[in-house]
Amino acid sequence: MSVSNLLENWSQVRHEHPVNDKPHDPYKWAMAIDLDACTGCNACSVACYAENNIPVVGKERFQHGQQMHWLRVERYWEEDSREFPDQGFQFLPMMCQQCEAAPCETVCPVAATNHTADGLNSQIYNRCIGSRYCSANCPFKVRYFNWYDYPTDEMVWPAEMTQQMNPDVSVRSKGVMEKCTFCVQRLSAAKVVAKGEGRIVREGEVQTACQQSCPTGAISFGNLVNPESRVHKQWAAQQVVLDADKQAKDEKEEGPGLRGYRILEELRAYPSVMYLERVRESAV
Amino acid sequence: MIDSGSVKQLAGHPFDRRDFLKVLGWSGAAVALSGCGNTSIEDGKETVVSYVEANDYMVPGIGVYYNSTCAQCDAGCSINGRVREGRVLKLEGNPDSAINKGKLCGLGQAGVQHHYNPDRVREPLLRNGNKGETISWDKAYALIAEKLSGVKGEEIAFLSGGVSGHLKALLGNYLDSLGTKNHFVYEAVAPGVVRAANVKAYGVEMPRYRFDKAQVVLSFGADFLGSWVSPVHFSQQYAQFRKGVNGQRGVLVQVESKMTLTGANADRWLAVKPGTEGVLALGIINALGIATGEVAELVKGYDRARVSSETGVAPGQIDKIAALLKLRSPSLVLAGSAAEGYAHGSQNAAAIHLLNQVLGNVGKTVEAPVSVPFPQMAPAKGNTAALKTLNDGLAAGKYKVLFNFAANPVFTAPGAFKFKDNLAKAGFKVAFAHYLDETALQADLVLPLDSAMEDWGTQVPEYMTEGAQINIQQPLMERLHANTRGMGDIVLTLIKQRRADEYKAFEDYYAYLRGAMLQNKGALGGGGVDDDTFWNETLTQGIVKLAGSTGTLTAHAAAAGLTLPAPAASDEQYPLHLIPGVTASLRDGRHTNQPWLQESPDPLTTIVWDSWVEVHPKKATELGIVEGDIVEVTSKTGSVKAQVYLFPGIHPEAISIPVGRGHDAMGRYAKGYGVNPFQIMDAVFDAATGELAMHETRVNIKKTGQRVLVVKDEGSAGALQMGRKIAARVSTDQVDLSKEV
Amino acid sequence: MSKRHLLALYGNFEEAEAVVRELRSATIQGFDVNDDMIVKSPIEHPQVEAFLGDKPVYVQWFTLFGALMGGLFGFFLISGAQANFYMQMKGGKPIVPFPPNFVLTYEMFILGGVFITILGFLICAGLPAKRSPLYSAKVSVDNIAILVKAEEAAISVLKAIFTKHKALEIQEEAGK
Amino acid sequence: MKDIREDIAWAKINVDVMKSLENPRKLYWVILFFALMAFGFGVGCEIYQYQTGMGVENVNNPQVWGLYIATFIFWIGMSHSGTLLSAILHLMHADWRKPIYRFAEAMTTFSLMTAGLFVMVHIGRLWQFYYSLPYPNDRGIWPNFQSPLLWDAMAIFTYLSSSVLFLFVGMIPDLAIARDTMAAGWRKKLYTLLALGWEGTDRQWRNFRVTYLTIACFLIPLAVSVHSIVASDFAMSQQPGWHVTSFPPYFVAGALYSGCAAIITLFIILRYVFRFEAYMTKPILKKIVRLTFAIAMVWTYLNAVEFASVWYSHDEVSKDVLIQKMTGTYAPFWWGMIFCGSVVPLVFAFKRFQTNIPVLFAVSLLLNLGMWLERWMIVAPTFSHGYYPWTWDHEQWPSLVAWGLVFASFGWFTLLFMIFCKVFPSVSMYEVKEMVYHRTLHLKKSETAEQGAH
Amino acid sequence: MYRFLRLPVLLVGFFMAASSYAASNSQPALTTEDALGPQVVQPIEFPHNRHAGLHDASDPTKGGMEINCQYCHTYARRSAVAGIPPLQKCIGCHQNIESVRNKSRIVELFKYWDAKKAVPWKKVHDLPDFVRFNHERHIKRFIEQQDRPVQEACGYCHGDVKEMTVARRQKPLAMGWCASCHEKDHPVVAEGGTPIAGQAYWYSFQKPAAAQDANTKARGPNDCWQCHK
Repeated sequence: MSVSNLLENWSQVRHEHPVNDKPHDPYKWAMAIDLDACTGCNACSVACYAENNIPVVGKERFQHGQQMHWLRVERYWEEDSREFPDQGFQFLPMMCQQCEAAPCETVCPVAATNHTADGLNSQIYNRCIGSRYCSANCPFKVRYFNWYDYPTDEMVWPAEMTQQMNPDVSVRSKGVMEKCTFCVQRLSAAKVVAKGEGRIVREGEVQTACQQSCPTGAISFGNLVNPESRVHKQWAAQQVVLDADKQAKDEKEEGPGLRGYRILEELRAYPSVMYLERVRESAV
Repeated sequence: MIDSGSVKQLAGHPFDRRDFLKVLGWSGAAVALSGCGNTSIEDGKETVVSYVEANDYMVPGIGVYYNSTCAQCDAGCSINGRVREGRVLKLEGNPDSAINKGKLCGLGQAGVQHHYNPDRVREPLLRNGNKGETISWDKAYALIAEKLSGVKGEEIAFLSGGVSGHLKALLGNYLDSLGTKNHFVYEAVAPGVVRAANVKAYGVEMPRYRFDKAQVVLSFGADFLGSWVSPVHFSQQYAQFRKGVNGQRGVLVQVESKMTLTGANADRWLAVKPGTEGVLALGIINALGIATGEVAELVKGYDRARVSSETGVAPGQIDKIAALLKLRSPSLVLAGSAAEGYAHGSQNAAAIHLLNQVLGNVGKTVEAPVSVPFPQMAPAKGNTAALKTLNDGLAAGKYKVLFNFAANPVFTAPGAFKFKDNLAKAGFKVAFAHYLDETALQADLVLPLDSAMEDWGTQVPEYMTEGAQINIQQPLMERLHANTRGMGDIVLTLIKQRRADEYKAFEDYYAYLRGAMLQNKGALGGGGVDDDTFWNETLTQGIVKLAGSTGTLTAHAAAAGLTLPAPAASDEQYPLHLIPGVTASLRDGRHTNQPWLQESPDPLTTIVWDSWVEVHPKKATELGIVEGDIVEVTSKTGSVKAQVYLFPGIHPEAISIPVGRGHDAMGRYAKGYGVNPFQIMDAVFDAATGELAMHETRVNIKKTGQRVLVVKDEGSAGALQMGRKIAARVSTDQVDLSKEV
Repeated sequence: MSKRHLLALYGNFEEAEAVVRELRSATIQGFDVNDDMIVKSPIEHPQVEAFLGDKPVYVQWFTLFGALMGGLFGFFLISGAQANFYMQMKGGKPIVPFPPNFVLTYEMFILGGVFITILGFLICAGLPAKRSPLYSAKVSVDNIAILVKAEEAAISVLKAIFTKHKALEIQEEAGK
Repeated sequence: MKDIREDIAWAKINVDVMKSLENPRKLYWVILFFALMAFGFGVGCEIYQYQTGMGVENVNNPQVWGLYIATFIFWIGMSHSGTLLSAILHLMHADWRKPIYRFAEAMTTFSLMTAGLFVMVHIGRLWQFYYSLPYPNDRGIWPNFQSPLLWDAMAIFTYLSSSVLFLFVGMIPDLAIARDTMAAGWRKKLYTLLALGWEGTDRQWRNFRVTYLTIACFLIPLAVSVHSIVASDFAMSQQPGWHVTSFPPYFVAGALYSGCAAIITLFIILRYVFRFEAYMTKPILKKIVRLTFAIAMVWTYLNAVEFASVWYSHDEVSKDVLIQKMTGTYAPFWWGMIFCGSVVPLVFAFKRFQTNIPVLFAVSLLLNLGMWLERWMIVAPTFSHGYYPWTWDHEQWPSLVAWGLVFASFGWFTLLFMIFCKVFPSVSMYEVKEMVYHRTLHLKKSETAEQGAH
Repeated sequence: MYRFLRLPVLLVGFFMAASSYAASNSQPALTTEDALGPQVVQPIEFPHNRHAGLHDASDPTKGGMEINCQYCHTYARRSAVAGIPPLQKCIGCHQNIESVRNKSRIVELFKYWDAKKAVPWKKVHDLPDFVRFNHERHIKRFIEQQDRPVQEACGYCHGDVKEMTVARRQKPLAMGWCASCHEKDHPVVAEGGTPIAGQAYWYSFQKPAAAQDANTKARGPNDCWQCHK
C-alpha cells in the first residue's frame, strides 16, 4: 500500500539516503588501494574475469572499444616532455567506485541500478533495458555494456569454456549493462554464514577476487563501519571521510603528509574506494 | 583403494572423491543466463543435479577447495581450486604456501583456460601425410616400441622443458632404460647466464634474495615483478620492501634498455645503452670509492665521464645512486635478463655481482638457498644451450627417434637455427602435447596429455623460500576428454615396455607416486603416522614442507678475468638492437591460447591480442614513424612486419618486440595474432656459457606505408591525466609513511 | 406535439442575420426561437454568437478539473510508487524527491488538462452527434443554414419569412 | 503581394484542397516510393540489430550513445515548429499561419512518432521495453521516476497525444467538408466517422473555439517543457559539456530552428506536389523565412553564450570539451554545424532570396543538416572527452547500420507525412475561408473608411 | 441532459476509478495466487503424500508416514540450493521395506541403483537463473529461530506438499509474491534476544535501540541484490 506508506513515513522518505543523516549499519563495504604497492601486473583483472563470468570479446571488438574488463589497470606517465619516464609509470586499478551518491543510480529509467543497504551500487541485469544512461553519466566510465550476445558466441564462450562459469553470478546476455559488484556473491555468502550465527561478517572473512589475488596486497577491502577492519583503519589514518567532497586534511596549508585521496571527489559522488598515492623517492 | 582429496574444511577425512570430481548435470547446473537462459519461472524443464551416493561434505551449491600446484610456469605456486558440481571454476593461491602465500598471478589464474581450452588435443594422432589420424593408445605405445627397437641409445633424443619431482626421476629411469643420455632440457627464456654467473660469484645457481630486508634494490634488468624466476613471491617481498621499517621505504633503481614491469615500478629508471650494464656497475663501484685491491684497480678506469658516455647515464645520476647505496644498507643488486642477453653477458653479470659483493650484501640480502634432499627430484633447469646442441645434432641427422615434451622449439628457437628444417631430419618424432602447437604439428605421433587440473604429479620449485618443499599436483576434476593421459602414466607405460619387472607393481602413475612418497615417509615429515593418514594429509595440504639442505654461500666474485668489451661500434646496416620483450602473462608463448591472457592489456603499452614494435618517440620522429605504422623489422636472419607503438620506456638505439605471440598453430585464440620475434633472432651466444644472447640481434626498421589502429586499452589521451587527479604521486619527503596502517 | 424541421440556406451573412432578427422579434405559435433554431455556418463567425446572444461555454471548467486531477494523480502515483516496499533508493537522494516529481506532475497536469478539455468539448458540443434531419452540403462550402423546427402550424409562417429574405434554398422535412 | 487573394471563391477552396486528396502530381508517388525504400532498409537494419546486439551500431563502452540519441533529439526538435505555428501564432492571431499550420501540426505528430521509434531503436533490450512503463505489475516495482529519461517518455507521450488531439480537433470541420464532398466509398465512411457528425452549428463552433484556444494554451508550455526535458537528459547529468544551464533554452531554440527549416522544406514540396500555389503563397513563405532567420540568430547567440558561460566558469573540464569540439576529432562536423546553422541562414537576409524557391529549398535542407549535426555535436564530444581521460576517443565511427536507421527515419517520417497529406486535407479549408472572409471584411472597412474620408 | 450520460461520462468515471485504484494499491493482486503450476512428469512417480502425509491410524496402508521434510531434503538447511536427496537415501530405507518392493516404481528405483545412475528428477520449483533464493536462510529464520513447524515453513513457498503425489507448484513465485511476504512485519529478535533478521536495516526506519526489543517488527531484506545475482 504505497500511498499509505507514503503518508505514514513522509518525513523518513524525505531524508537523504544514505549519506549524512542515515549512517550505514552494520555494513558499508569499501576499499583502499595502495598505488605504491600496485605493480600493474593485471592479476586482479584476470581474477575478476574468472570470478564474474566476464566475456573475452576478442581483438576486433576490443578495437571498437567494446571490451568488458570490469577492473582495468590504467597506467600513466606524465613526464613533462622528458626523454624517459625515469620515475617509472603509475598504475591504477579502476573499477566501479560504488559511489555513495552515485550519478548512475538517479538516471536509470527502470531503476535497474540502486543503492543497497550495504552501500553498494547494485546492478540488476535482468531489470536492465539497455538505455545506457548510467554509463553516460558515470564520471569514471566503469560500466560495461553487452554489445553482443556473448554467451552464444563460439569464440567467446565455446562449450568447453562455459564449464568454467561461476554459477553464483549471472551470465549477461546482449543488451544489459554490467559493472564491478565488489564480488557481491561472495559478500552474500559471507553474510548468510554470519546471519546464521547471529553476528556480523568479521574482518578477513570475505575477500573480493581482485584483493585475493593481488600479489602485493595493494587492495584492501572490508566493512568501513567496523572499527576492527583494515579498511576502516586505513581510511581513518588517512583522514578520508566518506561523504565529503573536500577533505578537511587537504585544507591545511603545510600539506597533510598523508596520501589517501579519492578520484574526482569534487563531483560529490562520494566514491567508496580510497586510493593511496604512489610514492617516489626524492633522493634519486 | 582409498585416495583422498584435500578439502579445506574437511582435512583428514578419507573419502572416495571420484564421484565428486565427476561433472554433474552440467546442462542443468545453475549458471544464470540473464535474458538468455531461463528468465521466468519454469516447471519441469530442467533436471536437478543429484548424486547416487553422496558424502557428507558434498552439498549442492557449496564449493569445495582442493590444493594443487600451478603448472603455468616453474615458480611452483600452490593453488587452491574451487570445485562445484564436479567442475573446477577458479584457481586461487594457497595461503599455506611460503612461495605465494595465497596469491596468484594472472598467468596462474588462467590455468583453468588451459584446462577448458577448446583446442586441446583429444586423441592420439598419427601422421598420415599432412593429416593426423586418430589411433588408439595401445597402437600408439606399440608404435613407439616398434620405432625404438634396434635404435641405439645415442640415436634417441628427448627434448623437454624444465621437469622436476617424480616425473623427472621416472623420466630419467626411462631414458636410462633406453640407454640414452640425450635429455635436452630447454627453456626459451631462462636465466641461464645468471645461473652460471651466480655459481661463480656465490657458489650456488640461484641464491635466495631478500627484497624485504633490502633498503635499496638496484636491478640490472631483472624483471622480478613480471617474469623473472618467482614473480609472485618477489612481489610479496616487494610490498614489504616498499613499506619498509618505520616508514623508511625501500628504493628501487632499475637499469635496463627496455622498460620492464619492474622498471615501470622503479623510483628511478635508467635507460642505458644496450649491453653497457656491466660498465655502469663498475662505474658505480668506482663512484662508491670503497673498493680496494684489485677491484679498485679494475674500476679505476671507469670514471664518471667514461661511464656516462658509454652508458648514456648522466654523471650526476651515477653519484646519486652511489650515495644512496652508501647511505642505506643493506641493499641488493641483481643481474637480470637485460644484462645477460649479450655476447658478453657473463661479464656483465660478473660486474654486477661484484658490485653486490663490494656493497657487502652477500649473506645479508643474498642468502643461501635450500634444496630438497632428493637430488633425483630436483628441477632439471632448462636453458638455451641445450637447444643448440640438439639443433646441431639434428642438423647432422644424428637422431632416429625424438621425443618432445613441454617445449615448443619450432616456435621459440631463433630463426637462425633453422630448427624446423633440422627437425625434419629426425627419424620418428613423438610429441606429448596439450595442443597442436608448432612443434606437435611437425611430429609423427602426437600423444594428448591431461591438463594440469586432471593429472597427478609432484613438483620441486627451483626457487624456494622458508625451507624446501615438494608440491603436489592432483586432479581437480574428472578428465574432460576421455582419451587424454597424464605424462606420468605415459612414461610409466613406456618404461614398462623396457623394464616390466621393476614397475609391474604400479598399476598407474598415481600408484607409483603414492608408493614413492610413502617409501620416504620419514624423510617427508610423516614419521610415526600410518600411510593413509600421511597420504591424506599430504594431499590436503598440497605441499610437503621439508627442512631441506641449505647450500653454502660464498662471496668470491672477483675482478680477475672480468673484462668488458668496448662499446659495440654502430652498425650501418642494422643500427638498432632488438630486445625481445618477455611479458608477465605470455612468457615464451606457451599460454598464448588462453583468452584471458590475450585480452589482458600489456601493463606497459595496454596493447591486446597483437604484437607491437616499441620505438622511442625520438627515434620515431627521426624515422618519420607514428603510432600504428606497420614497419618491417629486418635482421640478418629474417624480417617481420608489425605495428609500431611509440614508447618512451626504451632506449632510442633499441626496439622491442614482445615474444609469445605470432603463433601459426595452437588453436583459435593464438593462431594469427601478432608476430614471432624469435624468427628473426640471430644465433649469437654468450661466450662463457654458450647460452643464446637474446639481446644481441641487430635490426633495422622500414616503414611499409601501411597503418593500422593499435588495439589497446588506453584512450587518445594516452598516458596523460590532463590535469585531473587520477593516479597521484607524492615524493617521500612529503609524506610520513610511519603512521600508516 | 410533433414538430417538423425546416432548413433555409443563405448565401451571405447579412441575410441570415436579418432572418434571425426577424424570427426573434416575431412571435410564432409553436416555435421557440431559443430552443428550436440552429444556425449552421461554414466558418466560425464571431457575429453569429453576437446575434444569437451570449450563450455560456463550460469547457474551461473541464479544463480546470482535468488539469488539477491530472497533477494530483500524477504526484501521488509517483510519490506513492516511490514510497512502496521496494524503495528504489538512489544514493544521496531522498526516496521521494521533489524536483523530479514536480516535472512529472507538471506533465501530468498538462496531460490531464488536455484530455479532459477534449472530453469537455465533446460533451459540451454534443459530439459525436446524431446528424440532424435536414442538412445541406452547401453549408460546408459557403452557405449559412438556419434550421428550425416548429409545429405544423408555424411552418408556413417560417417559410414565408425565409422566402422573404431570399433564401437560396428551403428544405422541408416530410410530414409524418 | 498579398498573403492570399481575397477574391478567391469559397467553393474553389473546397475544390482545390479536396483535389489534393485525389490526384497529386507524379512527384508525390516518386517521393512515396523512395520513402518506402528507405524505410524498408531501416527495418532490415533494425532486425539485424535486434538479432545481433547493439554492437552493430558501433558504439562502445565509454561512448554508449551515438547517432540514435542525436537523431532522437533531432526529431523531437523538429516537432516544435508545428506547435509554434498552430498554437503560438494562433494565440497571436497571426492569420497567415492558417493555410500552413495543418501540415506543420502533422509534422509535429509524425516527427514525434519518429522520435519515439528512436527510443526503441536505441535501447539494448527492446523486448523488455515495458519495464519502463509505469503500471501496476506482478513484480511489484515501478520505473525510476527520478530518471530524466522517464520524464522524457512522459513528456513525449503527453506531447504526442496532445498534438494528435489538437490536430484532430482542428480538423473536424474540414473532415465534415470532406465527408460532404467525397463520393461514396471507404474514404467517405472514414470522414463520416471522424467528422463526428459536425454540422457547423453555433453550439459546436462556440465550444470549438474555446477548446481550440485552451489546448493551444496548454501546448505552448508543453512544447517548451518537452524540449527542455530532452535537454535535461543532458543537463541533469554531470558530464562536462552536458551539465550546462543554458541547455534548455538552447534546445528549444534549436528545436524551433530545425522545425522552421523543415516547414520551409515541406512547404515547398507540398506547394508543388499538391498544386497549392494559391494558398501557400510566397508572401507566407517570406514570413516563415523571416521567422526562421530570427530564430537562427537566437540559436547562434545561445551557441556563443555556452562558450561564454564555460569561459567565465573556469571549469577546465567543460572547457576541454568545447575546445575539443572545435579542434578535435569532431571538428569538421562542428564547423559544419556552425556553417550550416549560423552562416547559411544569412542568405535569408537578402530580400531576393526570401522568395526564391530553389534557393530556399537548398538552404532549408542545409539548415536541417546543420541542426542534425548540432544534436550529434551535443551527444558525441562529451563521450570522447569526458572527465576520465583514460577512456577518451576510442575508435568510434557510426556503422552502416546506424546510418541506415537514421536514413530510414527520414523515409519513415516522409512516408507517414505524405500519406497523411494524401488522406487528410493538408490545408485547413475552413480557416482559409475565415482568412479570406476577414481580409475581405477588412478590405471593405478600409474602402468604406476611404470613401468616408472623401 | 441525457447526452451527459453518454460514453464520455462513462469514460471519465472509469478513468477516475482506475486511477484511484491504481494509486492506492501499488502492490497489485496476484492473478495466480495459489494456482497450480503445470503437472510435471517425473521418471518415478514419487508419492509425497505417502511419505510426508498425516498418519492414518485406522488404515496404515493408506495414510502417510509423517516424515520430516528435512529428512530427505537434507541440503536445504545447509545450502542455498535444496538439491535432491541422493539415491542412496531412498535405498537406505527401501532395502528394508519388503512390502512395497515389488511395486513398479520401487522396481524402477532399484534399477537406477543397480546401474549406479542418478535419477533424472525434473525441477518443479525452478526460479529464473538470475534469482538467488537461499533455502538455508529461510529455514534458519523460521524453523530454527522462530520454531515454526517444518511443513508450515516449507509450505510458504512449496504449498501443501504432503497432500501431493508428485510435487506441483502451488505458489506463483513471482517477484511481487516474494515481496508480499518480505514486506510483512517479522519480529526482529527471537525469544532469548537472538537477532533473527540480523539487524534492523537503517532504511527500514527502525531505531537501533528498537532492534533489541522483542516487540519490534521489521521487514525482510529488500535490497535488489538480496535476491538477484
